[in-house]
Amino acid sequence: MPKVAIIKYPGTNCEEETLYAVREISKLEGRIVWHSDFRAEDWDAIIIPGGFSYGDYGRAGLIASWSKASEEIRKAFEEGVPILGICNGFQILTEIGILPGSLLYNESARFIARWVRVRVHNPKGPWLSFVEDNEVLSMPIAHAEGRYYLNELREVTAGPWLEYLENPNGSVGSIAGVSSKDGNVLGLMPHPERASFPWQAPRPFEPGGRKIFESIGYSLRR
Amino acid sequence: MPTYRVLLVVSYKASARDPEGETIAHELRSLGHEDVIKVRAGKAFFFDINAENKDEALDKVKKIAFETKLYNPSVHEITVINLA
Amino acid sequence: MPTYRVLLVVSYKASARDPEGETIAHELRSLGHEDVIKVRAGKAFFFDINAENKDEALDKVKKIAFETKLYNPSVHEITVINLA
Amino acid sequence: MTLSKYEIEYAQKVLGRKLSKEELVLLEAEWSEHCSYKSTKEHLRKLKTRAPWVLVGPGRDAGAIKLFDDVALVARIESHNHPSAVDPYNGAATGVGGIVRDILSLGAKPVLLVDALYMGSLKTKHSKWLSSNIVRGISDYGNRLGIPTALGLTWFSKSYEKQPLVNVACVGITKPEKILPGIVRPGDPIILLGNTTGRDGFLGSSFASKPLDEKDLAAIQVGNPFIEKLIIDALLEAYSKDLISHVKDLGGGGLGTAVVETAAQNNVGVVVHLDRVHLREPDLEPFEILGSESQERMIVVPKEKTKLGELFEIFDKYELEYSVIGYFTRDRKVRMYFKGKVVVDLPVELAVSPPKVSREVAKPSPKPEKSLPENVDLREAILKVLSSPRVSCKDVVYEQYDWGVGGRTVLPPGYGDSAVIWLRDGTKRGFSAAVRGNPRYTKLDPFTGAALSMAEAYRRVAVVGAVPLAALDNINSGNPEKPEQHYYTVKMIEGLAYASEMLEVPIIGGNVSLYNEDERGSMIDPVTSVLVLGRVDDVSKALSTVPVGDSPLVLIGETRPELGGSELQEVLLGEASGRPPEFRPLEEKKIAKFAIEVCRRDLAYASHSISLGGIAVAVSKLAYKGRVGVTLDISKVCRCSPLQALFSESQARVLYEVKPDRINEFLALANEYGIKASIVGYTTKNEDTIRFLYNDKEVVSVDLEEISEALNSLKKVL
Ligand SMILES: Nc1ncnc2c1ncn2[C@@H]1O[C@H](COP(=O)(O)OP(=O)(O)O)[C@@H](O)[C@H]1O
Ligand SMILES: [Mg+2]
Repeated sequence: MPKVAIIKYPGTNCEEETLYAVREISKLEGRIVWHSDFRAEDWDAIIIPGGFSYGDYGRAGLIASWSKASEEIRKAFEEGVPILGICNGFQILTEIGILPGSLLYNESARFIARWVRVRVHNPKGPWLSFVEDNEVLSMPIAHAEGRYYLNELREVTAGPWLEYLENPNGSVGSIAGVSSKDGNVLGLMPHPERASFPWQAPRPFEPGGRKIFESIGYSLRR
Repeated sequence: MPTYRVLLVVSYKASARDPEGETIAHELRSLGHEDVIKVRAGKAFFFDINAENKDEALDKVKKIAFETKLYNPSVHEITVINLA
Repeated sequence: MPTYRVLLVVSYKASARDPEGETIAHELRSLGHEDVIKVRAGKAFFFDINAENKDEALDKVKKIAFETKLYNPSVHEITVINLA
Repeated sequence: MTLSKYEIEYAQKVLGRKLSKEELVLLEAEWSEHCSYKSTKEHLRKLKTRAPWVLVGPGRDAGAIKLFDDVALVARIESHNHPSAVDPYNGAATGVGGIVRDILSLGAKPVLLVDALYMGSLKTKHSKWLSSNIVRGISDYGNRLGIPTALGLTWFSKSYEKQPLVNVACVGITKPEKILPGIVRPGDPIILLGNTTGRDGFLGSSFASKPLDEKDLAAIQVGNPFIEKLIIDALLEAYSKDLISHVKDLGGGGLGTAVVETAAQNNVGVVVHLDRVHLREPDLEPFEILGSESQERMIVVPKEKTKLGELFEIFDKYELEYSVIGYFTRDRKVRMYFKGKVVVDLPVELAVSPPKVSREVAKPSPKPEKSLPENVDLREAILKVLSSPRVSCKDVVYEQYDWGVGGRTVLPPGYGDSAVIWLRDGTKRGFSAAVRGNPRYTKLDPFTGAALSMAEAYRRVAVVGAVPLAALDNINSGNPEKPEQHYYTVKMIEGLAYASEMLEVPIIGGNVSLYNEDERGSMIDPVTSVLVLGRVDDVSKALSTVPVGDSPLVLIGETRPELGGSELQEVLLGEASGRPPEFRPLEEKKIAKFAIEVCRRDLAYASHSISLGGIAVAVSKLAYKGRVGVTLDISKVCRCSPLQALFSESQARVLYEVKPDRINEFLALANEYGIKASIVGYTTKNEDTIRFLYNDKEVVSVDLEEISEALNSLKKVL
């Protein structure tokens, strides 16, 4: 069975529910891997889950990007291994430089946790194979540093990207997630693993994250 | 080698906006502090660092900040000050 | 009245812990930056403020910081620096 | 120092010698109100604490119940009132840190954080500063731990202008057989794990045992959630490998209290080498090491000495510091050494048994109920009540909390009468938790007020479909040395005892916070926060507060003209008076049973337990949440005046949006349970007004937009 690594740094805190979704929905083998033990060659896909790696000190994702794991993640990236960064994982991917842009402090200067809706544009690649163009997914966000910033937006909007229907944090272009052109690497602030089972979504929301886990399961087993 | 204290401040470039500073300035003015023209917020790091002299201490902090990306040149600017 | 730039830094008192500074210093050292003896983190605010002169600008910022509770005197200390 | 001259003399008489400085520090902590409960112990005995499903009752760091045969729930509640008055950010943050470590002490994984906050009017700079920093402290600390803060309570009143109340609770899960029994044997080594010990927080526990005094600033400490998170992960990993037999949080009283209490519970002695403790400042003196309350530290006793290496490997992986500081002995003495010198040599028994204190109570004279003005404009009253900070939406607070981490949260804050947490174990099982407390009721009648805290939490747990199983209480009141203040403490305990007996819900833990006085020595409004926990068999059936529309609204329970202590009273008169609503345990029980059955059979779309602000608030919140129109006939609520019908805070009532095709079954079920059920109105999709009728005639209507504006008023001030 294809194997998914879920990388854990000191302070990572969404690894268990992410693993649960990988097993129950993607129907893949998943394992939580301590960042310093992570080796690129052992895995068919990589997820960097949410949390507060190194307490978010300095800046979210900064100190995690100093880890030796960064080189391995880059290696995997170059070999075309699918990579998903959720929340802090997205922040880490931008800090490593695998995804463009930066995630700045929310416009409200506060942590924000709430259900949101995002529209998926140009879906492509293993994480979005079950999602249709312009499809709207609901998922919760929970972050302090989620205000996406990039000078030249066309760089990301040409490929797959996610747009908040109601911008909660002041992101430029209401960007909730961006991707590599081929969709192999996806980074997003909303939490798909918290929106994967019907009872996780209060009325009137739907468990929109489920499709991402279904997609990767399908893509890897194919 | 003696130890020097260097202050490094990381703040957002104007292009990236600084909502926190804007909010504070706005609040201060509405509290009656009308002399406050503008506020920019940022993160400060006091470094106690070993170096041969003051200038070297400053340079070392700048170099560390750049190499470790304590600031991200595409969104942040830095202010570095020798304190002692 | 001319406008001055004053930097206000709010950090924990030396007797208190500073988890952010301690973590950063520790990680920087383990990256090989062994000259870093200590880091203390804080919040920085650049004020552009109208005042008669430099000293008054500094005093005004101090007063505002205290009155509007930009820091908590029982745990924080402030550093105020005239920049221009 | 809070140790009295009499207490010092008593100890010296028992010992036949003078106390050393270190012994004084140890007794200062142990005999403080915070650790010894000397003013309340005899009263707390009245609480019902037993039931067949209770695994651990009061007395340990946390209580535990059997939720399912293979799942135990561990819980604890605690206050951090005094530290939060001086440094609201760190005071609240370290409160969260402490409560989480208590859950770890029983070997459980923390899965839910709860905060009950009672804060100032928000009309002064100071109370705004306190409130926003308390919330930020909980947010910054709790969020970093990966434990969802998915439940809470936020109250505002000028009584808390300078002395806020910060009650925090944590719930954890484990297997019943995995609960650490708290047993240590002579010869077992003691490992101190976590943060370095420093001067910060020296004797904070005795600081909590006297009135607020600005000079006490030395006790302030800064929380380090990052270390706490590493401790959580390291301990859970060690538990899963069965490497640990006992763990205890270093809370109030620090190292001294933690080892002495463990020794006392096990009838053994203890030897500690204070010079082996890993320190923050090298020059700490032994009495400081002993009494430091530096955060994020725990003592750990390994299961097998031969596996110490494996345990240390885990601590090293997380880069946690630790030191082996001593061991337990047979001789029931606590002995501490510093650089070879004995600095403490006391019988354990003496250390945990302060001399008895006698506390008087005096009943204050009741204030008569003030009458409401005549000709109150209904529309104005509704909007005023909805925009009261106590009633309006708390999303500015809970959106700063990561309520969803763990993926277990089924009803997030703002979506249900209580939090519902899924076990995420391959089944749909879970638990529910609700926390309530009403200072207005308690001030008018502490007995009823405390009982109603429990009744409301009990009802809210049942309304989402959970079977209430256990409760925890946090008593916040004044100076026990003042009889007219101590009266409230004693009466609140009696009210709790009565409620737990009548509702048949055991109390598995609690906390008493005394000396909550302002700088002039007057007591804050006393209040008891009660957390009730319940079992959920199928989380997918949990009932939310979000209606669907085009369905009947049914009021369950009896509405009486009970406006004493109500929100309406406070909003219109600026002050509450008279008697709070009656506690009616038999009605509460029937309604709880009914509510559970409603969920099991899936008869309703949405529900809201009626409390603060009466049916006017409940119906407005439902409409707001579901963005549906509502028509409500006031004359069907009760045979009283419209004002009473709308704003009475009669307890034991729930408002339901019933599935239209199940209405007959719903009414028949109510009938079967002997409960009053009245169809009082209906919801309408795609409409945006609430219309209030009286005998089919419209008396007032309010637009959803106005409702929404009123309910969002807290955002403008916090
Ligand atoms: N301090 C808090 N922390 C977390 N959640 C809170 C807090 N205060 C209130 N809440 C949540 O806000 C929601 C509304 O609470 P409340 O104001 O008591 O109104 P209601 O009676 O409608 O439940 C509940 O879900 C509650 O758990
Ligand atoms: Mg504790």
